[in-house]
Amino acid sequence: MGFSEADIGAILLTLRLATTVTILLLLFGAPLAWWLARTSSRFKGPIGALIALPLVLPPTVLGFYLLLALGPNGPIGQFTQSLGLGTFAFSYSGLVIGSIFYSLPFVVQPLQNAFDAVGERPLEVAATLGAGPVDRFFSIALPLAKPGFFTAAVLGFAHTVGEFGVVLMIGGNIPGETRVVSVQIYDHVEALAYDQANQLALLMVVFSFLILLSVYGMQKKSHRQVLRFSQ
Amino acid sequence: MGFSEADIGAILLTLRLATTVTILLLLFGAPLAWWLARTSSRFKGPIGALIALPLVLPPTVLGFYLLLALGPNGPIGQFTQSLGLGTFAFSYSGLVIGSIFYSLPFVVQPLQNAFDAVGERPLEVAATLGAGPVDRFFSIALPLAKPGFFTAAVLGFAHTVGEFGVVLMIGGNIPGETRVVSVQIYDHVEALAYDQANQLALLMVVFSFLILLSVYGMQKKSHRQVLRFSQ
Amino acid sequence: MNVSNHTANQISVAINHKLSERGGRTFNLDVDLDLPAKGITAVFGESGSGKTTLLRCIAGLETSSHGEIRVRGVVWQRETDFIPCHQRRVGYVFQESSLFPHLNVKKNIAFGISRSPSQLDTEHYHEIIELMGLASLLQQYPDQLSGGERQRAAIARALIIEPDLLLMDEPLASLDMKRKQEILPYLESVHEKLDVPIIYVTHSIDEVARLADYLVVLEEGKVIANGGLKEVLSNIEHPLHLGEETGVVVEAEVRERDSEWNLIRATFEGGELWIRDGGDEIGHNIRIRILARDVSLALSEHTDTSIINRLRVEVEKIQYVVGQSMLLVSLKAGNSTIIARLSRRSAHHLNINEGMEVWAQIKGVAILR
Amino acid sequence: MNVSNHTANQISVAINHKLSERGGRTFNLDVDLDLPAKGITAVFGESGSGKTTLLRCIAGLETSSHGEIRVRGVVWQRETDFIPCHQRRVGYVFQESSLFPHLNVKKNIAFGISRSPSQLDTEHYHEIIELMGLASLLQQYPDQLSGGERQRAAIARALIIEPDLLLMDEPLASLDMKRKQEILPYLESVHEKLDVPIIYVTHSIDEVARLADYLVVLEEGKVIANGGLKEVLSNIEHPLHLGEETGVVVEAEVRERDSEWNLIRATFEGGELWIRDGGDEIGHNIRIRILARDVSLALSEHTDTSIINRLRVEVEKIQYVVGQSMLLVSLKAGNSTIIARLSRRSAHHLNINEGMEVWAQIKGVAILR
Amino acid sequence: AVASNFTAPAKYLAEEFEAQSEHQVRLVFGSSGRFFAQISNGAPFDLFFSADQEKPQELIENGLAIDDSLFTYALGGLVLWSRDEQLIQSSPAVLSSNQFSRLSIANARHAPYGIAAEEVLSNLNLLANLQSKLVRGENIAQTFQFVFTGNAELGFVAKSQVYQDDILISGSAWQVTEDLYSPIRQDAVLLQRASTNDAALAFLAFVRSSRGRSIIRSYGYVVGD
Ligand SMILES: Nc1ncnc2c1ncn2[C@@H]1O[C@H](COP(=O)(O)OP(=O)(O)OP(=O)(O)O)[C@@H](O)[C@H]1O
Ligand SMILES: Nc1ncnc2c1ncn2[C@@H]1O[C@H](COP(=O)(O)OP(=O)(O)OP(=O)(O)O)[C@@H](O)[C@H]1O
Ligand SMILES: [Mg+2]
Ligand SMILES: [Mg+2]
Repeated sequence: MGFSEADIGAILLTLRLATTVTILLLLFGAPLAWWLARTSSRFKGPIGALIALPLVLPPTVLGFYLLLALGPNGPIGQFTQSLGLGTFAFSYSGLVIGSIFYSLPFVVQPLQNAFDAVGERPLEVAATLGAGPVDRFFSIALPLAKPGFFTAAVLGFAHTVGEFGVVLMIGGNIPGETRVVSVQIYDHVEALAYDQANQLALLMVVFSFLILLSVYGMQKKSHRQVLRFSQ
Repeated sequence: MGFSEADIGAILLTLRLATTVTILLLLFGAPLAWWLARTSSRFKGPIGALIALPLVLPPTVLGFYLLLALGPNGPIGQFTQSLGLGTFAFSYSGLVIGSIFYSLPFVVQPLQNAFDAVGERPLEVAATLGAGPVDRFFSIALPLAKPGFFTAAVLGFAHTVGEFGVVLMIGGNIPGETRVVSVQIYDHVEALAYDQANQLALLMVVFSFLILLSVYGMQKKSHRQVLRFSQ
Repeated sequence: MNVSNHTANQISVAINHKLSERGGRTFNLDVDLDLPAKGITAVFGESGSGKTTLLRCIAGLETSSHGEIRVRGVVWQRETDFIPCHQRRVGYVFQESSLFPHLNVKKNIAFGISRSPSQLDTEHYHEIIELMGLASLLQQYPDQLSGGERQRAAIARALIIEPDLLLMDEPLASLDMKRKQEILPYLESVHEKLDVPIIYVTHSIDEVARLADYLVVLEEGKVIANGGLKEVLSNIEHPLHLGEETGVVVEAEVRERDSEWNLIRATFEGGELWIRDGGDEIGHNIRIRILARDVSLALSEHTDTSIINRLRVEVEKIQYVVGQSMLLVSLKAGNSTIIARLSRRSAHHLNINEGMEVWAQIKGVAILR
Repeated sequence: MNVSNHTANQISVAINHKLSERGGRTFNLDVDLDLPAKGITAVFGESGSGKTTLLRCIAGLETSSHGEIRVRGVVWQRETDFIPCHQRRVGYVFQESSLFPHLNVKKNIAFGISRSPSQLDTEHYHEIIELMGLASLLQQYPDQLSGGERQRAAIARALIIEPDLLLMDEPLASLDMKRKQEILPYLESVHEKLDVPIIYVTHSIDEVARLADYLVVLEEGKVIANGGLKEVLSNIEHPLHLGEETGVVVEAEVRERDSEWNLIRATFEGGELWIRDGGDEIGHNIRIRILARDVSLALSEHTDTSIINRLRVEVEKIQYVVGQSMLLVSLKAGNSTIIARLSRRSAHHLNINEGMEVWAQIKGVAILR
Repeated sequence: AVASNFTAPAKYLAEEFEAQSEHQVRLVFGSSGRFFAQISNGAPFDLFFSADQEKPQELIENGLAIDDSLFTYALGGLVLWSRDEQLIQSSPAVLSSNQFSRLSIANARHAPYGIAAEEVLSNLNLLANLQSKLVRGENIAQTFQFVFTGNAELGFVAKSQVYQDDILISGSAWQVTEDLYSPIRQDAVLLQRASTNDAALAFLAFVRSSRGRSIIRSYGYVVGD
């Protein structure tokens, strides 16, 4: 199969983007999910719903409003400009921001479930052994929620790779910077270059299948019949 | 706010679609997730990965290939034609099929996690009380996995509402049949009718927020500190 | 179903089951037992000896075990035949509370009933609810109960379905003594009234003595002792480390009631004993546990002590145990054996020898019902 | 930190905590206790009496409890001050095994160590590992252990960090007798060697007698008895339903060793006793439990029986208990009280009256170390 | 099926047409590439107003459209536009200045307006220099959005998007002279399944009528013959 240079550039860019976004999402998502799993604050519901919101908005629409927000007159754009960063639309950073926003629920949901499933008892035990809240989070909640992290990472990564609407909207299709694989395939389809589209899509399918498979495999191995605490 | 007749049609169609798809997804997804959670078959990994695949494919691309498959020359199209059903592309049924395919991972993942979290013990206890495998599934696994069902239903419903690429591709944007809200908003945006787009998008945001909120609220209430079995 | 006569009154369990643990250790349960298909068989053994594993194999929860299991002539497992757990008509009380968290107590109990092929007897139901002290807890969810309350509900759930074989994995371990004392009589009456054989795992020799007809002792997955309760307990050469709990069990018949002092007189093969009146009717058989520590020996009969039971016995065998200070003496009282524990110094002082006749003094109050 | 002298040797717990359960029931723990800040305080009570809830309040796990908790003058809780659990320097052994499933035994234990402000003594570490029989299990994960093995690891984990206050919630409930017997001496030596006070919840009066210095009895969330072990146990008017376990605890001093018979002679305020030699050195204090059922009375001294301990005592009080056939007699032996249980018939037969002098016969073998 | 750049005039045409006949028109807007794929797979469309010439031609070759119905319904006008009223002085001068960081054009791979925009830039010898400042919209609508939202200071958009009745609606613009790019011909074609559909034929006729042509023209398109 012959991939054009543009195809290869798109592939590399996609991998870089998805990796960056996944890492950032896990970093931000974990504390958020933790908070959601344990709080009994009345903001829990609204904030949970807010995080889930990108799910229900069509990506292209979401992209359009993100474009407005990131633009020179939008709130985010005003802010980034005031920091001397210029505007983020049509840049890799913009793509990262958009993707984070868009994929957040895919990471927070499984993490929150995993934290829920950890239950109260292990944390109480850890407290009696001198572990403070932050310590408990890192030493108990995180490791016990590990299967949830796998799921979150897969969903986050995958969704960023497959993301399209938002990227199309705020990316501006700049080779090497914002032209990711999904956009490239779309381009091929629109240009009736079905052969090239097929090739790239096949690559994407195979690659995606393989990472999913490896993660599922790992999950299975590391998944010891998790001992649960009776309450 | 004045919604055009077309807008209202799109809204109703969207609700109908999302409801249908969510119900079907829970029906199909639950046994599938159950199987995935409990099997130690070597097909577990590949099938899990296959189900997750729609996540990583850009929706428009996915839609394109679904279109090919459902079309008169595609394998599914050939099959449905041979049954005398015609082709499903550009029809409500086609939309339902496409959405199910696309949203499947969003339902299977949380269900699988929830089933995993049920653990072995309650099922063993049920077996000693005379419950066969199917009985155990309905009387123990399902109720204990209830929080997972909430999550699955929210994600499934939401993702169907927000779905866009697939619907646009295989739905063909036919008013009253396949023109759902996301497509309608897209149309408005494309037609530079930003006002109408904003109105509809706002409605969608508010509505989505409200259902998400109510489901999150319910989840909180019904979520008794789930007693876990020690192994 | 395969029913063959010669095994119709037996539960035969010949099982080999390997558990390979990470870290290289493996545990191998390897037993070949013929147990009576009535009464209570106690399985006794240290922590980690494989008691729970044995029950799981019998229940069909360990699907990879090899061997043969027959319960009253019905094959539960043999070579490639493997009747799954839910078709085994088995009741199981787990070591830890195992109530369904999404059902309240009432529905937990109803879960078993609605799946049981036999008809529920309402009286039986209320009797058990009452006995387990669950009447006021029926609407509670498991997470609203204390550990003991949960276990009581689990016991009721397993009892109520009248299974062909009841497996109990330390069912009383999480209960306090008072509840234990309340539940034990019921387990005894299950024993008498229902024809259901029970395999009862316990750490408590007290429960063994009280309930068991048959005793199996496990060590590291192997059976190290196995037989009728009386024989196993009265064997003083036995390697059971029962310590303070060493003693025998005898069956006796109630002969006389002394209402003034609330005592009954019961006779067994070895003589007669005065026992606190527990309400048993005259002519009934009762079970009496005589702990070795409660038996003292005297060369002559003393009538001015508070010890009311004195038996003329013959010294059968002397066995040293626990350190060097104590010894066990088995005594022949008619056809029964009782065991006395005394200090070596006393034995020397009294010049106890095998074959000698002595008075065994048994504190009446020390006799368990 | 607030240290005030008059409470520096006390643990005061004045707590009111409501648990409202669904189904309308509420449980209210309402206690006001001053406990000694050394030794072992046993908390005894029926299932559901609130023992676990009390420990949780003390540990700071129930954050909505009201009241005041001071441990050796340090305020753990008072009005709006609430020191969170992880700052309380408390050790907690939970009622159910509570090992972290993602850590092997070694790392479970290390978890506490690395968070403890005090330096780990390697010898102490190895001693505990050895004693709990964990050396070969260090690499195992909790799901590879039996219930008892898990609990042993949990006990080691809590012991090893040398907390200011150790809370144990029925730590031995899931252990078999042999392991219990192995662990108990260690708990005793924790008691002696370490200055850490222990609050010990148990169902077993045996453990109470063996370990406790102070006893708290709970019923439905209220304290119904509370005091030094000896006083609480020797009060025969007490509503404790100890049944067979009724008895007293006395402190005695080892005076003489008889190596030939492996016995020691110990004296207490009420006289002297011959006891199986447990290796205690001469001059040491030991604790002896004398069960009421092991004490018989005689009007004259009999020397031809295997009962080696005989004390001249005075009948102090007679109390009817259990049904109508038995009674408890408290006996004055010097300044100590011991209790005998006998049948009413015997009492009548011997014509026992308050103030009368009799011989108390105590089976030497019945004395617990 | 109507190319999205022709959305507004198509709606207006349909309205007028419905007013004067008893036929109903259902319009579907979108990208020509997608319509091509959908028509190839059996989409129930009767007429196809493409944004280019190749796709209708290809459909005819594939036997999905009727050869003799093919005609050019509009010629798109290309405009360099900015929201900033000062930026563009009705000339391409701004393109060689440093007054902007982003220039929005349509994707030349499949959007005719993109091809035209690149032609203009290369004719002005600016293509290479401006390469790093280009952002590409997937279609002309998106290209317009980039400029409209201010994320790109200026861009080559369709005249129909910023002119109404030949008057600039807002911002500043330069109408690119026609010698700088080859004409953007937008062809329409009757699809095979509608070969006997009266309504479709009537609508086509209306579009070609003088009334139809003047409507199209009023949206900034050039209409030939
Ligand atoms: N799932 C398992 N995989 C491997 N080994 C196991 C497993 N479960 C238990 N074991 C091991 O098998 C042995 C027997 O365990 P089992 O639970 O049958 O003991 P037990 O006699 O019931 O002990 P306890 O009285 O503590 O409940 C133990 O050494 C334990 O470590
Ligand atoms: N989370 C809770 N919410 C409401 N009530 C509770 C809760 N946990 C326990 N209870 C109730 O409080 C009472 C005391 O429970 P607790 O667990 O303290 O008893 P316990 O003395 O430790 O019993 P056990 O010996 O069975 O462990 C019980 O009646 C129980 O039903
Ligand atoms: Mg066990
Ligand atoms: Mg408790």
